[in-house]
Amino acid sequence: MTTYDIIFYLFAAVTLLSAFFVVTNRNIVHSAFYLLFTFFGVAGIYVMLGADFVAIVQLIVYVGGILILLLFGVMLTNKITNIEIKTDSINALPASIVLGLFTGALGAAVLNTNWKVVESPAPEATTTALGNLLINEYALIFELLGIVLLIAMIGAASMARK
Amino acid sequence: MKTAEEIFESLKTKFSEAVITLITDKPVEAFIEAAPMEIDKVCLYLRDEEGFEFNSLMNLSGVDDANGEKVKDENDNEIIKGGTLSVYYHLESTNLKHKITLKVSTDRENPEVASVEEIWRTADWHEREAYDMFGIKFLNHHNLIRILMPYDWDAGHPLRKDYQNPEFYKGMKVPY
Amino acid sequence: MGLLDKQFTDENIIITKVDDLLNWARLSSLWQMGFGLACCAIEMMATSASHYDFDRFGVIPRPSPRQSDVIIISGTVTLKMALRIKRLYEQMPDPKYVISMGSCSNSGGPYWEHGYHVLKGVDRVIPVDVYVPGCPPRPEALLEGLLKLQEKIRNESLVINKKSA
Amino acid sequence: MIYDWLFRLTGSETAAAIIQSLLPLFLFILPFALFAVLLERKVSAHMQDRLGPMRVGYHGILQTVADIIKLVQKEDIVAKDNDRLFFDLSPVIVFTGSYAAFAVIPFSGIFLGSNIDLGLIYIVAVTGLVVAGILMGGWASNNKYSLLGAMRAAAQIISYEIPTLLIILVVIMVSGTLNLYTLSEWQTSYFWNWLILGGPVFGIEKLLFIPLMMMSALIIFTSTLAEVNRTPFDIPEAESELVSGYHTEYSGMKFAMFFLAEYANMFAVAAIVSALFFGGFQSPFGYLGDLFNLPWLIPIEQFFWFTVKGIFFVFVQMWLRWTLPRFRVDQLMTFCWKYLIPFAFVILIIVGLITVLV
Amino acid sequence: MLTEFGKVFAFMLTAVLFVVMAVFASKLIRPARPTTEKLKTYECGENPEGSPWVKFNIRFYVVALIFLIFDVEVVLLIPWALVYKGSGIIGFLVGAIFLILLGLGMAYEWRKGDLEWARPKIIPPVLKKEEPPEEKSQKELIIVE
Amino acid sequence: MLHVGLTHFLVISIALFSLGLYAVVTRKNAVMVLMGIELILNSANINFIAFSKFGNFGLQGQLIALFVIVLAAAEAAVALAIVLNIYKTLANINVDEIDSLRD
Amino acid sequence: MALKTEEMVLNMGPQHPSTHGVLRLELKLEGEIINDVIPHIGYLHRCFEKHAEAMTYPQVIPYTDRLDYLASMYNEFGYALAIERLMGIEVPERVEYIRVIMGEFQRIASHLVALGTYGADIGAFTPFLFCFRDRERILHLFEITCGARLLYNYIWIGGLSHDLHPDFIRKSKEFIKDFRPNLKELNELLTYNQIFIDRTANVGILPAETAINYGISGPSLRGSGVKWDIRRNDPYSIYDKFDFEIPVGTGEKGTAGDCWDRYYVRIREMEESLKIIEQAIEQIPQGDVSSAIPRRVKPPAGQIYSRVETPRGELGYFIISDGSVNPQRVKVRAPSFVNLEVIGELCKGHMVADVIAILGSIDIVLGEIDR
Amino acid sequence: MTYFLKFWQGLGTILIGMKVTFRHLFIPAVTIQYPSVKPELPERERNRLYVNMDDCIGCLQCARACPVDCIEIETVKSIPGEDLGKTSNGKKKALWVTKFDIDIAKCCYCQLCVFPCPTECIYMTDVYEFSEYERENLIFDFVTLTPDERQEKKKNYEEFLIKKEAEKAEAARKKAEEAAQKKPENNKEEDKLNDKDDKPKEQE
Ligand code: SF4
Ligand code: SF4
Ligand code: SF4
Repeated sequence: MTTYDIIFYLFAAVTLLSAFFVVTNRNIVHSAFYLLFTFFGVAGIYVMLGADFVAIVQLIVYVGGILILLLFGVMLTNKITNIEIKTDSINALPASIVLGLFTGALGAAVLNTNWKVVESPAPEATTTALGNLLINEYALIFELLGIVLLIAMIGAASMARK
Repeated sequence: MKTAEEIFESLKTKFSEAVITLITDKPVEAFIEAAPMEIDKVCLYLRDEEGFEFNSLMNLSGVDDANGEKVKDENDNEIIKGGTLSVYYHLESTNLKHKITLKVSTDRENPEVASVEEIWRTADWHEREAYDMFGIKFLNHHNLIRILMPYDWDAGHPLRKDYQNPEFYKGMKVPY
Repeated sequence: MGLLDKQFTDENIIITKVDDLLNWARLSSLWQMGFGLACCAIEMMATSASHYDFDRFGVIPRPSPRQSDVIIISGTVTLKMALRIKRLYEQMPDPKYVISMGSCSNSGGPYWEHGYHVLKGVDRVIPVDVYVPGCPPRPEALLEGLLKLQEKIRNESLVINKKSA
Repeated sequence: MIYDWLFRLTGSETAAAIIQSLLPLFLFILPFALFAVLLERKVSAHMQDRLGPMRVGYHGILQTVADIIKLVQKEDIVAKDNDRLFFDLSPVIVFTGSYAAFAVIPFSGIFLGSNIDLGLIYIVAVTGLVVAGILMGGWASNNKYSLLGAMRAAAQIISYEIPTLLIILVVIMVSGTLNLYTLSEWQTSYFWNWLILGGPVFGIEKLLFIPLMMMSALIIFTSTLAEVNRTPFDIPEAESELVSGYHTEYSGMKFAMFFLAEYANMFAVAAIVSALFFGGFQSPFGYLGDLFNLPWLIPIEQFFWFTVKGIFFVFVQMWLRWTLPRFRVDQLMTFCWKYLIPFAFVILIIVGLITVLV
Repeated sequence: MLTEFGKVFAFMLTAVLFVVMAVFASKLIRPARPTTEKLKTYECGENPEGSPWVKFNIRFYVVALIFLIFDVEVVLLIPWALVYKGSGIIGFLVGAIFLILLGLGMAYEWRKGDLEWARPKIIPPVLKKEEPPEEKSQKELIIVE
Repeated sequence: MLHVGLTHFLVISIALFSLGLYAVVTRKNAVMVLMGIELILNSANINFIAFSKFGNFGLQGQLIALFVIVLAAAEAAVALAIVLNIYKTLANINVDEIDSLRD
Repeated sequence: MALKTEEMVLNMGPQHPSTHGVLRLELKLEGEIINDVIPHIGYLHRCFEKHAEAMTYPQVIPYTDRLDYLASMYNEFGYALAIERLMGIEVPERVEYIRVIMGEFQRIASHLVALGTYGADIGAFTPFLFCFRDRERILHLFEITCGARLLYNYIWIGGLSHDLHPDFIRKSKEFIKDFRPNLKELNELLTYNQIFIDRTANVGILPAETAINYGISGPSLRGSGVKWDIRRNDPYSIYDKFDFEIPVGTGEKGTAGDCWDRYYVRIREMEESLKIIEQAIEQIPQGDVSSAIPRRVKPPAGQIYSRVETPRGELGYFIISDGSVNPQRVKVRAPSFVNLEVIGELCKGHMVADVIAILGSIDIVLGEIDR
Repeated sequence: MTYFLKFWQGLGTILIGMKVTFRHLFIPAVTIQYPSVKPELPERERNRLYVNMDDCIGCLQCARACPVDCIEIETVKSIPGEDLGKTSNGKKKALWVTKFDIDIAKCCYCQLCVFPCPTECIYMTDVYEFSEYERENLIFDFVTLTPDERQEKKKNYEEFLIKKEAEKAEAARKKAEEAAQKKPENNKEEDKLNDKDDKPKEQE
């Protein structure tokens, strides 16, 4: 086991454990806080996969943005005044059985497939390369994303304003 | 500018002598004594009538006249029976620059006075204070609760002359 | 169980040294709870102001009791306020100290006789370490009280029955 | 690089990394925080015609040491209604977030923790951790002031992240790099090459850049100031309203951690400003080491200059703090959204045009 | 050889360890003397009333929302900013259009007042002429609990 | 099997996915459902990037992950706005109780 | 944007850095918007009126000091004046002059505290300390005269406890010379600071009509543009001999009657006070300060309401004498008590931070509110 | 346009403010470094009270003037034959002061007790440094007599009284009825006396 592996297992553990808490914790604020660790762990995994830019974007957008938004959302929509903010689970048992089976199947598939692994050498400057891709090949999508975001902003804001 | 006598003269036309009397025998200031239940009408008139325009209530104070008879109660504390509590109103007109003092006296056992809180908003706290300190009940006051003493103070109204301080308050010894 | 909860029965050089260090730190950094009651509070503010400068002694006002070490009862404690003071005092983390500033909080001061609503001395609700007399005490007097408190802290010890130094 | 040297010394990369990561903490942040707290008290005192700490050590130099030792002794209160786990976690996360920023700050040519390519936005990314930590602390405290303070702090920090990001974008456009070290190197020695004076470009472009860059520097200084909650943007902990904001309930060592994080943060943002616009570790007048041909002197000089610049900006932060009143929360937001962001936006577009057209 | 990110990670670990160690060290020294009052939530010396967690200003949410979108857009622009010079005017235009969309959104929010932190128009307290007390049929003691 | 390779990342991705799905399926609170969706998106991203590294796709995987993140942000914003709206009108965000949207 | 209203009750005080003492404000909040403010007072109720009934007339003076402890001189002044009117005592010229000088110095000192703490409330700490630095010099003047820094027991019925200190005139001239530039500096540092203006202008607007109905007085009333000052409108002592302006709020930076106006009226009042002091120092006659002090104060039975303009507004003493050595009733109409009443009205619709700005601009002293 | 104007105004006023504070950085501090530098207090300074017991004639004027009632004095008449000496301004002392406690923790430093003193023996000093750890230590006892002496004086006077009583007893018994009638009149006269003059009143 190299250091790389150890760190990988660390991140994997952080991610999965916290994700587990997110899903199972009955207090929604706790869930949201655990989500922080999940996102952080996922960012770590990205880094291990050589996607440093994406990792940082993950931190900025998920931890610094979506998480905060979720927290604000939770704080706006839940009354802690009368009841503990607990969120109920429905059909927990059947869901877990079905999902367990599903996961097992997927896992088996993944493990048994002989993936053709061509380890591409980690590019030195992902950001530049991404930029080039963005400008040249995906320029249209880039603009489309701009429009989507514009619509999302206008839509969400006006909805929240109502 | 109007003196107390002039004001009294013009008031007399509106209110009967039963409601108001002019008292001049005390030194320094003459004042008008009114009936406790009519004081709000008198005040409203004084505020709104042209020529008076008493738009400001400088001061409102409760007074224990201490003119009842002193008796001993069962615990040998001196208490006052009978007599009156009074409320003084000091009015002023900032436009016409004249002042007047009104007084009402009310029964000590069941002191009730009409509230002027709606006429001058400043009277709100003054009246609450008078209630707190003397137990004078101002009728029609919207929020007559204690103001200076703790809300749960149950040992009476401290500025009455026969007030007895309790020994303990919430476990704290009160006297020195 | 922290070190400060322990009591040693015999003195030795390490404990004395640790004692000295801890005491030194405590006495040099007395954060005061920013809290004034009456006229004395004005003199307390004057003490923090430029002429007397509480900061020289490491005293800075903290708004929250959770971060303060010393509460200066500066003024008249009324019955209505007493329970709040007790609560605030309790909410401070140990080790904590109390300076009673001025006649009023020492004993009810000028209000001790007829004050039906005045607590006759703050020591009836919380333990006082130093009494600073005055009405109001001069800023210097408060500083002197603080020095007295520092002296007291300097003599604190983890050792029970420390031999007098 | 220090790392290589350490690597050679210890022979293990992990050990080297650990030691290296400890270096800024013990060599710099702790002494700096101690120094900065004292500086703050001294600066404020002298601005107010006072003296500040005088009695602990010579002119009070040991004051902060005493403060820390005292905080160690203080009881740690976790109130009944507090959410124990997150209450304890919050200082860890906040401190980690602030401290992690130091990983990429180039103290000098050889003394930098990690030379990642994305240094510039990495710093922005870790502030996200701080926000989450603050919200966590505020929520776990179960206290109205704390929660309100935390909400305000979060809203404020994220809002002011936008102008910061926009100005960083400007810097990227001008310099073409995201790497803080490269950026500092790029603004080579001598102050006219600093970005605030247009950077190491020449001709009409430089002239056009100068006012824009000055504006940019102003904007990023202001918005980073807001991100570390300093006056006039200190409403989250405005003591005249919210007692002391999100750390109202914290006592003892955990409070000390918030405290430390705050001062570490102050230096971090000062470092960012100086690295972006004021040449980072570059000396303004060339190096003595070059002059006398003593190569080993250069890193030391660089460290010196970096520290000087950092401390200067920290001083400016303090200076502002003891001069200005604070904003109200709506004004703060207005200031960000209606002044800083549009300004930064316009600058961004103009800079883009200039770089393409000129 | 550790990667650069490895070093960053080492930094974070150090920070965590430092805090944990510091708090632990203080645990060795500090006293623990809890009392009921001490464990109460602080609220200026009053007994805290109600839970702290009540409705917050919706503004917090709207700000976070606008921030999120902006954040994402700016982040997307970063790779572009690095390379646009290489592609000349076209490269710039790609980003510029994106930027202008961003600006449009911003202008819209501004117009709609979403950038305003809610601060209702303040009406100074003006006296309303109240009913003369004669109108009130009888005087009574209003008892407030 | 200890040496970390593609499968490891895929397993993590699957685990995350299932957890996310579990949250979506079982939790009543709409915000919770959103969190589940975020988990699922994250797991997808891990897949993209893993394949970008281990497959021969160059950087496109990363780019797509980037797009996903952007869309996730947009989605979160809009979805939370909707949740908030529903909450405002119904004072309730339990997904299975919100059926009055029909009328 | 109306989510379902759910009020949050936030206590501000009694221990709070900016309630100027032990006031407790119960804020009813919706988000950060104030729905209602309920002041709870009485945390400093020291039973002054009961004490006054138990004391002889001169013994009341130390207690009047402790009402408005930031302006003790003026409280004594008012009380002495009331008793003198009740007893018909004429006081010597010199006493009147000294009283006016002391009173105006006290006004400056009190305003300095008000302005300084106001700055601190808004978040600027340095002006606070500058103000206290200047105030310290006034306190020194008081101290050399009567030996006390805060609570003086200096103005007695019919006279003064001490004559002026020989150095007094020189030192006060020095002070006035130094103080003018300092005042300018304060203006530069705080008054015209844009952030400060933004925080205070158009906040807490108090229209004149409402102010009068609420009985507001002093700088808070003048901030609303009402030219009402008892020193002018109902002159007492020798105020009619001096030439001074009555500054009123004009709405220079916002609307008349806002916090900034109330603040600025105080700044300008300090200048006017300096003017009065300068004139008084010029004209002060020689004489004895204790000749009119009665050996035994026993006013005739009767009642009087006498008022003076303290730094906070109209301080009235309503004294009923039953002819004995103890007053039968002393009621104090404390300006802060009345001024504070309006805070609930003023704060409606503002934000939490504005409450502090408004409260500070009213400038209350709990000692006289609770008495 | 106000948009930009406000921005510039803000910037300008901030700079002006910064100039002011920067200037103050170099103005020497006004701080008095208290424990090492003790300011000279003006001569009228009002701090801790001091009583010069050699001059005190036990007339109680100070205790009566005090609004706070924090002076407690007990006096014992001297028995004939004892010489208590004279005060510095020539008054003859006739009373032993066996208790002269000032509770400095209650005193409000108003100086009202100082003026009526006929021998000017109670006055305020400039001592302000007397904080205490214990509240009891703030009650100052000024009597110069030792506790034993005080007891002795009291006893002496009591014995003297008893002797006198015994002597008077018979005479009193004879005039019992008369005395009962006279008493109120006496009191009234005494009151009048007090009104007119501040003559020291004897203490039983
Ligand atoms: S001791 Fe004196 S100065 Fe202090 S609060 Fe009491 S009365 Fe005021
Ligand atoms: S100074 Fe005042 S309070 Fe003190 S003993 Fe003398 S008269 Fe009494
Ligand atoms: S007034 Fe003077 S002489 Fe008389 S008892 Fe007091 S101190 Fe003694």
